[in-house]
Amino acid sequence: MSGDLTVRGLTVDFDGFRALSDLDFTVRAGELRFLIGPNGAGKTTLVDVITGRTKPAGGSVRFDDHELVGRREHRIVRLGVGRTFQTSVVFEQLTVLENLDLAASFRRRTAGLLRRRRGVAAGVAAALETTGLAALADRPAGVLSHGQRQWLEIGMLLTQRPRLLLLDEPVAGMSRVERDRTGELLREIAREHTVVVVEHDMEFLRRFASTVTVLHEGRLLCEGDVATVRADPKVQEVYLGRSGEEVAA
Amino acid sequence: MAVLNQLVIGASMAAVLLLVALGLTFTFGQMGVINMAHGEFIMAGAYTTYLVQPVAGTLAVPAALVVAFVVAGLMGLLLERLAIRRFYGRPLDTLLLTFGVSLILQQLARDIFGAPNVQVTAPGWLTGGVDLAGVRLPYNRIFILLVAVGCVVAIGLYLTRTGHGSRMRAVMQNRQLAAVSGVATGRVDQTTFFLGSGLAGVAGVALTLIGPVGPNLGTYYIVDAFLIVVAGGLGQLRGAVLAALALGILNSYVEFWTDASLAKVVVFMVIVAFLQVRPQGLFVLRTRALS
Amino acid sequence: ADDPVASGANSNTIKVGILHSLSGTMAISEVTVRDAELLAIEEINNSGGVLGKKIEPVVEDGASDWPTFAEKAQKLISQDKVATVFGGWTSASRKAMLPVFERNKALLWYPVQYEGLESSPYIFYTGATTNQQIVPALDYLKQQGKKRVFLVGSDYVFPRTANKIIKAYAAANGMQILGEEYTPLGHTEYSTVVNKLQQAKPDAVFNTLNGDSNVAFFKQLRSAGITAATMPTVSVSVAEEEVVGIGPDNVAGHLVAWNYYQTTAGPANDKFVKAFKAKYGATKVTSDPMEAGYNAVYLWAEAVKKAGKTDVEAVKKAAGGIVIDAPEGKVTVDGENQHVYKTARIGLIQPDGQIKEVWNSGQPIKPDPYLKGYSWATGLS
Amino acid sequence: MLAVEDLDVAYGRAQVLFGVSVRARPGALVCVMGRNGVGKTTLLKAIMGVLPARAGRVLFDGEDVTRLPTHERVRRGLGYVPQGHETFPQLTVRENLFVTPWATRAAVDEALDLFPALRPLLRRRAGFLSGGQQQQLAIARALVCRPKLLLLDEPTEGIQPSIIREIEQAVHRLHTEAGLAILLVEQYLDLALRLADQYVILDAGEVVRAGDRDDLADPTVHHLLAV
Amino acid sequence: MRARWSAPAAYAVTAILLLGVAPLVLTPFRLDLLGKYLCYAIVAVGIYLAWGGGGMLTLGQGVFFGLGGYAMGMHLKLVEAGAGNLPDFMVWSGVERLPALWAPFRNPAFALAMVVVLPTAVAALLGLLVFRQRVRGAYFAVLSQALAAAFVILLVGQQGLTGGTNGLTNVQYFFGLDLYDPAQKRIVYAIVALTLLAAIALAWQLSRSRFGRLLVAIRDGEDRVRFLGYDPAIVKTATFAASAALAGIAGALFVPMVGILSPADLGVVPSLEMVVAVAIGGRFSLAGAVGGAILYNYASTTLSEQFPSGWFYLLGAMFVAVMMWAPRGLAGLLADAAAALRRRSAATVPRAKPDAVAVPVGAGEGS
Ligand SMILES: Nc1ncnc2c1ncn2[C@@H]1O[C@H](COP(=O)(O)OP(=O)(O)OP(=O)(O)O)[C@@H](O)[C@H]1O
Ligand SMILES: Nc1ncnc2c1ncn2[C@@H]1O[C@H](COP(=O)(O)OP(=O)(O)OP(=O)(O)O)[C@@H](O)[C@H]1O
Ligand SMILES: NC(N)=O
Ligand SMILES: [Mg+2]
Ligand SMILES: [Mg+2]
Repeated sequence: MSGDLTVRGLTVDFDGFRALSDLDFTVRAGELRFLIGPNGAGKTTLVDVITGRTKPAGGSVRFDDHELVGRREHRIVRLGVGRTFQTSVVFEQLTVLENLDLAASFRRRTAGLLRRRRGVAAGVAAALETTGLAALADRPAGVLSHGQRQWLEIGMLLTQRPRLLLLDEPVAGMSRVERDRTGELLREIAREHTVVVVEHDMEFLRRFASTVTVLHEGRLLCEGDVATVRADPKVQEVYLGRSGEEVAA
Repeated sequence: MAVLNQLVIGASMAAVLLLVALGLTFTFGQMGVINMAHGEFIMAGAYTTYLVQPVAGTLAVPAALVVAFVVAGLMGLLLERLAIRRFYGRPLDTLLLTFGVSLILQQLARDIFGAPNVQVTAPGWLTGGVDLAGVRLPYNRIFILLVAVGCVVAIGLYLTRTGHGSRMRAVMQNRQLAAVSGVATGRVDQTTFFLGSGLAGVAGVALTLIGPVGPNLGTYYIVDAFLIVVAGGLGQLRGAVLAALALGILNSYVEFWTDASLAKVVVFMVIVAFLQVRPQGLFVLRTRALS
Repeated sequence: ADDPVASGANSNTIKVGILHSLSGTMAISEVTVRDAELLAIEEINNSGGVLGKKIEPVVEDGASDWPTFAEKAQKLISQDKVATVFGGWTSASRKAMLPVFERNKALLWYPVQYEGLESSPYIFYTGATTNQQIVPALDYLKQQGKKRVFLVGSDYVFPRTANKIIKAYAAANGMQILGEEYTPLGHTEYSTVVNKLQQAKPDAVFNTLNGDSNVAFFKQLRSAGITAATMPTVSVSVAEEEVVGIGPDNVAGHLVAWNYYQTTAGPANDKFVKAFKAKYGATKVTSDPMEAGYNAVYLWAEAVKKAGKTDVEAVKKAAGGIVIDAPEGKVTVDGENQHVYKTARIGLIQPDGQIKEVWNSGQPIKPDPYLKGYSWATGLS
Repeated sequence: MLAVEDLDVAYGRAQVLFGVSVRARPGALVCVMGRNGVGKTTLLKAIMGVLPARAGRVLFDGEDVTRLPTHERVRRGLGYVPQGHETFPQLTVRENLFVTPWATRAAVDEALDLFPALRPLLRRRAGFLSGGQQQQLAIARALVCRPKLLLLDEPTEGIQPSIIREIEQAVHRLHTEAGLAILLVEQYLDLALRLADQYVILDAGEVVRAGDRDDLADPTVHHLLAV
Repeated sequence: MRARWSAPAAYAVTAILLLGVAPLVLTPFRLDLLGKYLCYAIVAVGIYLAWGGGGMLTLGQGVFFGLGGYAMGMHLKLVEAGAGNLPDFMVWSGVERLPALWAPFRNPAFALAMVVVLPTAVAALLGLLVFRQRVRGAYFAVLSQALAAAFVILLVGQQGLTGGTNGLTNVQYFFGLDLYDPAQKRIVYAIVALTLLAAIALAWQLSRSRFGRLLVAIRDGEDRVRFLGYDPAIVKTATFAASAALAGIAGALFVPMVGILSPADLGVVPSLEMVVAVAIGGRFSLAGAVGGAILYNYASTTLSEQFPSGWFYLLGAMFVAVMMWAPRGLAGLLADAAAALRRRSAATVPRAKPDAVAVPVGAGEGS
């Protein structure tokens, strides 16, 4: 029960195109790790492999001493690995509350599933609170705006109490204030969970990240604290643009 | 020898299957409309041949190919305008809607042409056949094969080589985005449906050479037609061709060794088994997006 | 519980049910039988009706669905309180209706040739049973020296039973059955069957295909280069109606076995054909099942007249021995098994779509649904 | 150039925009701002005719386009990049760019010059691209229509910083050099500040503030954008 | 308050109508017909679960209906034939020894078990094969339709075993009840009605449970559900199997109710009709599905009686009209009307900001 995420020699091929090549990547239990890299670097692909969506051509992914490669998606979730998606997907026909409740209920036994929901579970209520969606609890999720969906998705993830969270661009499309709120939330979560965040927002990174891993063309470009990474000329070259500082300012 | 014959027979069965399914690569494959009235458009093509016959004489069949394409196409166009256009993105609803349309069209044919089959005879130049190493390949089968190949080539070019073809696919994948890209989505829908339905009409003409021309004609082919499209992979022309070929040959051999009833059952089971290996049909269009 | 006479007695019409498939696969065949039955009713009404009352047809659609036949039969009996029902085509529809008529002690007139082995007290069978159609056809083949026969049929009870009888006959008569192929109803792809025929090279094909399949079968037979000269077929479900659909070019020269053709000579038939064309159009043809349906109405009317009432038991009793001058010739009801005496006829399909009689049994054959009079048939049931 | 007058928009029974008026002068860059869910996207969709206006008018180049179908508006020069990197997933990148009926090789080339990263991907299916690549494609696709007014809904979402810079420069160039009018929804305030001539702030479906860029420094504006 | 009681009240009224009123006011012939409609209503409950709930458009319910029906029919035919005798159709099909497949069906417990087990097992097998491979939507619809086609061909082709096209006809006794006696037949009707009521209650509970929500979620976004830790294949298979079981039970009851079971009722078109009936009533509403099945079958009986040769026009026009103007079925239409009424009475409330919420298309009254 180490709680570490260990990726070794991971290679992903798409019809001859190599999205990840021989990637090694480790996240220790309890860490809050940021994952950045140019568009197409393979960040989402990495998350996809960890969560069972994409089958790698080779390599291994271990979490908590379980090999994840070859397991089906829901099994991996049951091992305590949760994720959000770059384009948020919520169940449009269910209400916000039902979305959260469903996410929270996956460990219930069949009998529990066959019963009606009575009241609101504590975890669900908390998630409604945290995400600021309490007022919208009984609306179908289909009516949410882009940003609201993002929140709901994070909320759903929280109710699942995963030990490892993988967030793919959680603050994209959020206003600055909301980014800050999300950041605070992340910090809090990271106290008890292992979190990997894929993000492009350097400002956000600067404020909330400690360790950052940079991917480029399916390989590890560099790893370190925010300052180190930002100062790295290779990172500036491929990712930030020569005057990266300016953008993030 | 007889066993070898079956290969040729399988291929010619495949041509028929392909022809009845081709229109569906548009209406079902591209537009996502489960058009149960497709069979009745085939029927309309067959009746067109019947009507053209006294006028066009020995050239009835080629003339009918053109007329039937237009007639069935227009029927499709009308259906699209009056009803289908409200149903894009809801394939299962179109199924029920068009089932109703198919009942109406069948009854209409019964009332217009009478319940019994009508007579369409192949012109002289389509009777007879060539002998290939002891196998006789009837001219009308060759003709059907040629029509099928011609349609496949034309569709293939249309889909991949014309702007209209890719716009049609664009509309199906993201209607709204197509509209904001300047595509007149309604117009594209109409054209697509016209083409798909028109192809059903063409199939109907071909079928008059080998089968009955009556109000029930469409019902005999509709299930097979959809199966071909599914086995081939939705909207995949190559897939439909290969699936038709595979199922035609499989069917011909199973029927040869057992009987026609069992052949149909076996073909179904093979398709289910096949979908274990290739769940989305022979040729898959995947994307990374979540459904 | 329901007395069919009750309603008829105090009104001035007699209701009868007409129950055929007007929709679905079987409509192709059954609609024309309905037309013939309606013609007979019209003729009888024009000449004064029965018992001084007009016959009022109540038409229902069996929709090519057997349980629907049962349901509509029940409806005709208990809601409409009809005096009798004329209806059905497929054996399946008859089997579905049979218990309804027996349970309600009501009467059905069934107009189509069928596989025999049945004799319900509440059904009159005006089409041929096997010894009036299939057996004579086999006799004819044997007489022509066709010893090696291939069986092709639709996959349902009539062809399967017919073929069982044919095989028994063949075994006893030195004929050889080279093969037996069944295809689903509505099947339209016959290349494989044709290939098998080409391999087997029989002297003749005995064809029990039904409906649309015949069109496909004959078109594909012809385009494979098989003609009546090289491999004649004898069909028992191909009548004038079907010949039109197949296209006479494709079947000319092949044989059929029936009890009636549009060309059958005689004043009764001239009148029937003329009346039918006058009512339904000059291009319409008449056929055996139509004629059997037409006869059924007349036979029932005669029985009612004889009984003096429409009561089922009385009509049943009166029907035995009734003779009419039908288009096919003299037709007599066998009071015992409620079938009719019919003349068997082998016909040759002409290029104009008509069928020319090439042989007949000389006189009406006594119906023998269980083939009790044929020693070779003892094992059949 | 563009005048939105008293626009009401609803999703079925739920009204989302209430009497919204927005104007953009030719060549102006108007930034639409507001918290999540206030109706920014809804506004753009209504301008494009993707959503029907329940009341009010949309004028473009002096013409009332409120009743025109979407593609006609595009033809008249309204271009639109929807939120959330939308593409035609099963078409190749090249096909995506050529969907517009009047797309020319030159227009496509120009768009690709703006996003050179797309060039090696031309034969790849759009659905397989990374999020950022899809977003770049989405912008390129809109430019191929040769719009006179471009509506951009959060175009920098999911884009790496260096490309964001390029987009910023591109937008700036389109705006200043080509004289393209632009309606921009953008969450990066600083970026908006650098680009915009004018701004509109929405709250709960109503315009609560509109004005010139210089006002944006006003702390009350920040207040409106917060919480 | 009103909403809380309206469902149980409607249920009670339905029960009274079916069990109390109908047997009193209908002639035996019409009661039999109603019994038949109720059998289809049981199928409709299953379709509501699978299609309305889980988005699985199953065009092969006739298969499961048939499996249940044949299991029951075989038993009844054997009992009727009596020990040592063959069922009637075997006699005229020339079968001489009882096929091994038939023998165990002499045992009533076995036959009753098979009524449920056969359809459930076939559905579970197909479901697992198909859903695990993520075949769905139109694919699944077409496959299930092909299943119906294949099933009927198989039935028809095995005449000695199944009665072929004729099917099993002339069923006269049902566990000691004489089906020819209208009084005893009424008991069969009551059994059918009670079964339907039980099925409705079950489906009601299921659709309001978390499981029901899960189904909706799967319909909405199957892939996403995996990442919540559920296996959609299992959930869908279970639902599909449940709907098959209901169809099987309905088929089993159909046999004594109608007295005949034939492949003509199990093929592509009848299976489609089962679904169409649900669509007409409203597939997102249990009441709609059940009402639709009864209404549709009633309409086709009446239409075909009134217009024997043109009723297909009317039937076809009915499908078209419903899909065009009431895509959520009659239930949706009613719900909209009710909502409109409610709104009118509340119209005095001033502008309600983004408060009243539109339901996305297709969500409907899905409980
Ligand atoms: N199924 C696929 N087939 C082909 N190429 C693919 C497939 N999936 C991903 N790719 C390619 O793999 C590369 C990595 O994609 P990925 O989505 O992992 O990038 P990313 O780092 O998440 O980028 P972004 O920040 O833009 O989201 C991209 O070039 C993409 O086009
Ligand atoms: N399809 C819909 N049906 C009903 N209501 C909707 C629908 N789409 C959006 N809404 C509602 O309309 C309001 C405005 O949504 P819109 O998408 O325009 O917001 P936005 O300002 O673009 O937000 P974001 O910054 O999150 O993208 C939101 O409150 C949302 O809940
Ligand atoms: N009786 C017949 N032909 O089915
Ligand atoms: Mg990504
Ligand atoms: Mg938005």
